[in-house]
Amino acid sequence: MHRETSPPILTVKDLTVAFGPMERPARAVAGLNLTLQPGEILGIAGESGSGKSTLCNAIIRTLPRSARVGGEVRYDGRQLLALSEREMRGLRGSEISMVLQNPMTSLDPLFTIGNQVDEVLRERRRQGQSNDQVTAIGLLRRVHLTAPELRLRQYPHQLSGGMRQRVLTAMATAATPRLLIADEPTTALDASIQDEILLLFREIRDRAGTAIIIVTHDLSAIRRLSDRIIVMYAGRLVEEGPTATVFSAPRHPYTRALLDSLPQVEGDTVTLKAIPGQVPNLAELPHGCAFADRCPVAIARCRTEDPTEMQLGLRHRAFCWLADTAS
Amino acid sequence: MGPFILKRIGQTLITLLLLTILIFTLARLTGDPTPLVMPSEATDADRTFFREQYGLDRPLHEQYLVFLRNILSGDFGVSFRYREPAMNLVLAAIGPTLQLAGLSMLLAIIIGVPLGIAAALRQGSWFAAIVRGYAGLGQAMPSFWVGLMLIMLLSITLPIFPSSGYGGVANFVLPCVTLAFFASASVTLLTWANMTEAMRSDFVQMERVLGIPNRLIVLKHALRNASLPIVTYLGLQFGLLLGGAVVTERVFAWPGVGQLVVEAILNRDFPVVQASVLLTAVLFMTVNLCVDLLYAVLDPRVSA
Amino acid sequence: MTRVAALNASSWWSLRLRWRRRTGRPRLPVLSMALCILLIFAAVAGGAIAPFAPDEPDFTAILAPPFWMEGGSTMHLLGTDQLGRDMLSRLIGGARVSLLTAGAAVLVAGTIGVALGLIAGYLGGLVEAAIMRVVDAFLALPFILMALAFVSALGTGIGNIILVMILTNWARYARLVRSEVVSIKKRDFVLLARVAGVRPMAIALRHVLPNAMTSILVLAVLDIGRAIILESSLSFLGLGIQPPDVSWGLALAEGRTYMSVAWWLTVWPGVAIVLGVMSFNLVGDWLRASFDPRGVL
Amino acid sequence: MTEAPVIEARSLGKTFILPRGGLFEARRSVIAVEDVSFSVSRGTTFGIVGESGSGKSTVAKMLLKLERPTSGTLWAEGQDIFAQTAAQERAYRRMVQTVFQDPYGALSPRMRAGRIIAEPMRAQGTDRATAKAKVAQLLEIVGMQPEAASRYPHEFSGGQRQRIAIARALSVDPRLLVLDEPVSALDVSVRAQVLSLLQEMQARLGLTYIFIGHDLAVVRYLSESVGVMYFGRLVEIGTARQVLRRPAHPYTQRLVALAAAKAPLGAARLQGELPNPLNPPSGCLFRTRCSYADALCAAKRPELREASPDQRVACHHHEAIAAGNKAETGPLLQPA
Repeated sequence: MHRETSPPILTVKDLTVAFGPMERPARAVAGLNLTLQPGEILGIAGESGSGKSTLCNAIIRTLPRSARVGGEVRYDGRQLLALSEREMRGLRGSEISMVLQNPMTSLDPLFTIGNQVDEVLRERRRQGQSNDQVTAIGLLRRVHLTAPELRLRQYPHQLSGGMRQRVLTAMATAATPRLLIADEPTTALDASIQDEILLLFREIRDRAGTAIIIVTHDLSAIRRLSDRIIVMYAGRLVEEGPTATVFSAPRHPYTRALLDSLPQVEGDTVTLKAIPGQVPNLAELPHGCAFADRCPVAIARCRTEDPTEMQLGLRHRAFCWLADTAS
Repeated sequence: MGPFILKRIGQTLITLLLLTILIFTLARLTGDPTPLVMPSEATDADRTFFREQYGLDRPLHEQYLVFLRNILSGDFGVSFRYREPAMNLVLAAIGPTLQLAGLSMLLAIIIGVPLGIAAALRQGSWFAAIVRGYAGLGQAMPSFWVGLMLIMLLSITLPIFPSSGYGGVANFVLPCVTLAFFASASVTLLTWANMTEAMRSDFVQMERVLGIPNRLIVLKHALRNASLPIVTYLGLQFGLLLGGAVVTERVFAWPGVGQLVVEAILNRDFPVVQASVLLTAVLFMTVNLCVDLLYAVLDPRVSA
Repeated sequence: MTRVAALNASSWWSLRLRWRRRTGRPRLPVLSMALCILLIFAAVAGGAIAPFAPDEPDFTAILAPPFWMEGGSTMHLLGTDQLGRDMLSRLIGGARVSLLTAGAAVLVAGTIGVALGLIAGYLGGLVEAAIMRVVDAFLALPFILMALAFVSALGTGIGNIILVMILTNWARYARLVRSEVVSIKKRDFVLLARVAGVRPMAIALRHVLPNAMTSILVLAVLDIGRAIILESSLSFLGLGIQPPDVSWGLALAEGRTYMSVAWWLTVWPGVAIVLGVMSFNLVGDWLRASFDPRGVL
Repeated sequence: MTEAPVIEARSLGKTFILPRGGLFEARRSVIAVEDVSFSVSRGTTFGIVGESGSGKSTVAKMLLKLERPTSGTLWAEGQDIFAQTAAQERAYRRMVQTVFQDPYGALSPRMRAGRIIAEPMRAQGTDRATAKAKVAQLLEIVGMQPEAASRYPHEFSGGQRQRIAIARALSVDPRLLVLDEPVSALDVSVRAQVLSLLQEMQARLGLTYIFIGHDLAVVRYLSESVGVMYFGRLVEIGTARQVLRRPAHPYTQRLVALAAAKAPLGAARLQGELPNPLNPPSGCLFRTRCSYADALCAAKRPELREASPDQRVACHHHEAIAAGNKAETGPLLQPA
């Protein structure tokens, strides 16, 4: 499914998002680079405060007005950060779309599902992104919602969380966007429903070649769905690579620690290793590597110099002074 | 929808019943009305006759039941002053009051809702600061003073509008503006607060990332959601307007319930006071009941 | 019960206020706080700072205009009324009555309302139903009319007016506290206190009340403004404070007759009411904004 | 000698009565918990697994006496906890404590950490000085600085708050801790910290745990025995080793397969969602989502019966499933 040779659909270059006072900014995203190929599924992993949601909102430009954004976000060659709000609105939903974390509150409680799906469809038709053949029922069928005719007449509160997330996904993909961003799309759902939603995302990619960015703290979701993974810590990218490679041979100590902190089952015993300490305050980051204070292998250099990118193989990189030595 | 409304109606009836007890107690607190009503030269026999006629010699709970039976049949007694059934006096006065309150309400909504929406969309701007100032003033200025200032400016210094009276269109201007100024302040702030909250909700964020035009997001989704608490509040606001009307009517010599009740209190005309208070309460509670009905229609979650 | 978002102070408003504090520019809350303190001072100090006694006539200066106008003098800065009484002194005297009635209404009514609301919300069941129906009955009338109903029974004068204000106000506190309690008592930390074996009374006082306190405090401060308006309205109607006591509303009513010749008799008391109400309202808004940065209580 | 179990549930049930739908409609009721029985012996952990709406939190609330069961009984050290005298109830409040899911809601925002931790002790009559000394000691045990006692909840991170909640729960030297999803709201790395802490506490103080969760790996980390709840009923119960490695109920099998981190997406599908609680299916509650369901499942509700020495299961067909479909489920949750 990957078109490695085609130009990337999304390039993020040196993206920085800062909040708070100028003198002591909190950089929720600091100098981040990434590329995304058409039809690729990219997983972004990180704990709360790692900046993964801020990154999504920076791409689709829905950050609060107090955020200061620097760098470049190129979608299909266009610098999104330079577009007017009006031009951006033309892209949202039709070319770049998004599914939010909380399906329970992401639908307007006062209108029927049919009304809200129709509203999106009308807008897509107006933009020439869709035609009369695409109907609300068809959209709901496509996301495997049971009894779609009935659902159209129902209100959001009459649907379960899983059903609502399907409806939202249907609305987000009404016009076959080329990039779909999913911010913690399964966090609020039960395990059995989570898998169904993840499968739906894969189906959308396979059918329409939509590139997908899925942001989650659930490592197993990323492992099973995405082609490539980015691990973020304190606003920085710490490791990037093909999913299988990163999960089997993580090279950044944070990635390793994160994987180790999941319960490991060996025979009859279950073990897990906790990471000591806690996530640093973004406004008071120490010099050097942000993870140094919690890192089991940190050396003196880690506390003085920001680690630079270390190429570790085909499309696998890590920001750690020891990435090529330790294992 | 059924159980919700039935419950509300039940609550309203109980509340009304309690209110009649309250009014009855208040009426008894004032003591024996006999000396007030009877001329000073009346004989003791006359006084006893009066007490017996009005049942004042019976135990309190019996008096209350009589009172309740009478008001249920619309009999609040005869005005001590006008020698007319109190009920008729109130019914005659309620029309002008409703006209005044209703028109002011309309005006307040026409001014307040758009101001509130616009301020919510321009948080932190100069425009929002000005709206805030307007609303702050409107809340702090007592309506009788606004009325007096308007009279001073627009009927004494510049004689444009009549300062008092009822009948012509011009008569409506000053009282309506007075009341609407006060009411529009709260409507503005309420719309502002609820629009701000609605604009922050997840579904608005979702509509944004779906590229839905701003106009639709604001006017269809955010406003409809914000309107639920606004509608509830407008019911209460109507009560405040009725209250404000009492004072405003006094300023502009408007022949409404407010004027009637103040005169009645000054003249210790208790049947009229009781009739005015109870009928206003019924009116107010009916309005709020209708608002709740409307709420159930607006919010599909209530009917489920 | 439907939720009505707070009337005032959006979060952006509060952010602006905070931002101004950092930049050290004069801010509305400081100004209004100062005005509140000034009012309270005027009310307490009263006669000591007023140039004249509020009811002391000066027959040499009847209907004297404010000092900057022709015929005015610096002896009576804001002019005098039809009996030659000094307007400034009357305003200071009025501040005392307004704040006394408003303060009593808020303190006593607040205490009664909070206690009943706490009981209703915490105990629930029949007790709650009974208290809340009584509360509804007291709120079934627009508050001025309710006050008038009480006045008609109790009569006028300062003592009765304070009583009337308490009777018309307590129910609002009860309703607020009850709804706060109902939501707070479902929160985890209250359940945990029950698990810890803390007695119901202690839970109500230690967990529920402190968490409801911010909204109570905000309501109380905003209520002072409302109470000032209520008292002055009653006095204006001739059903509140009676002469020889002074009150802003009463002064307004008395000055009304001379409106076409002596504007200061109606303007000054009005300005006093507006400033008084507004400063308490602003302090209330500011309290609300600082307790709840999201702007909705 | 057989010691009475620390806690024992006998056919525990809870039915919630809903408000009347209309004036003339009958009151509707929802069965949140039905016929749940288990017993937990000293120093062990019993895990309760289920999805949202399975009734597992209602069981926790009944254990904590925050809800009264509508049927069945709960026995703590041989005593019916819903037939206690006031003195007995106070003793029970000392014996059992809890940690909830939400680290933000669990601490009263207007109390300092020290007072929060001391509250259960003070409620049990410990004097101020003793309580204060104990708070310092408890903070150290959960890995925090003693200065933390004078700070307010909003000054702590989620993980720290959960440590404070644990310290508070431990303050009255309870013998039983009811842990209702204590790590679900935490980040992965913090979760590991809190889980290790809980395990350490159990080893050190000989505590008994009831651990409620939806993450099978986490439940397995702490639990010796485990019960799986579906729609208010226990569908499978036994040793964690057996139930989570060789599940016998089709529902448990699906859950276990879903939890296997290395299983490819879609390998185990659990279609459909929980049935409508107002209108539950006849017979076996899981039949609407079960691929083995037949007429018998619709006609008769299965009772728990022995599937192996360490395991009981409520399924009419578990023998057939075990015999015929081993390949499909297999030993899951195994490292590659």
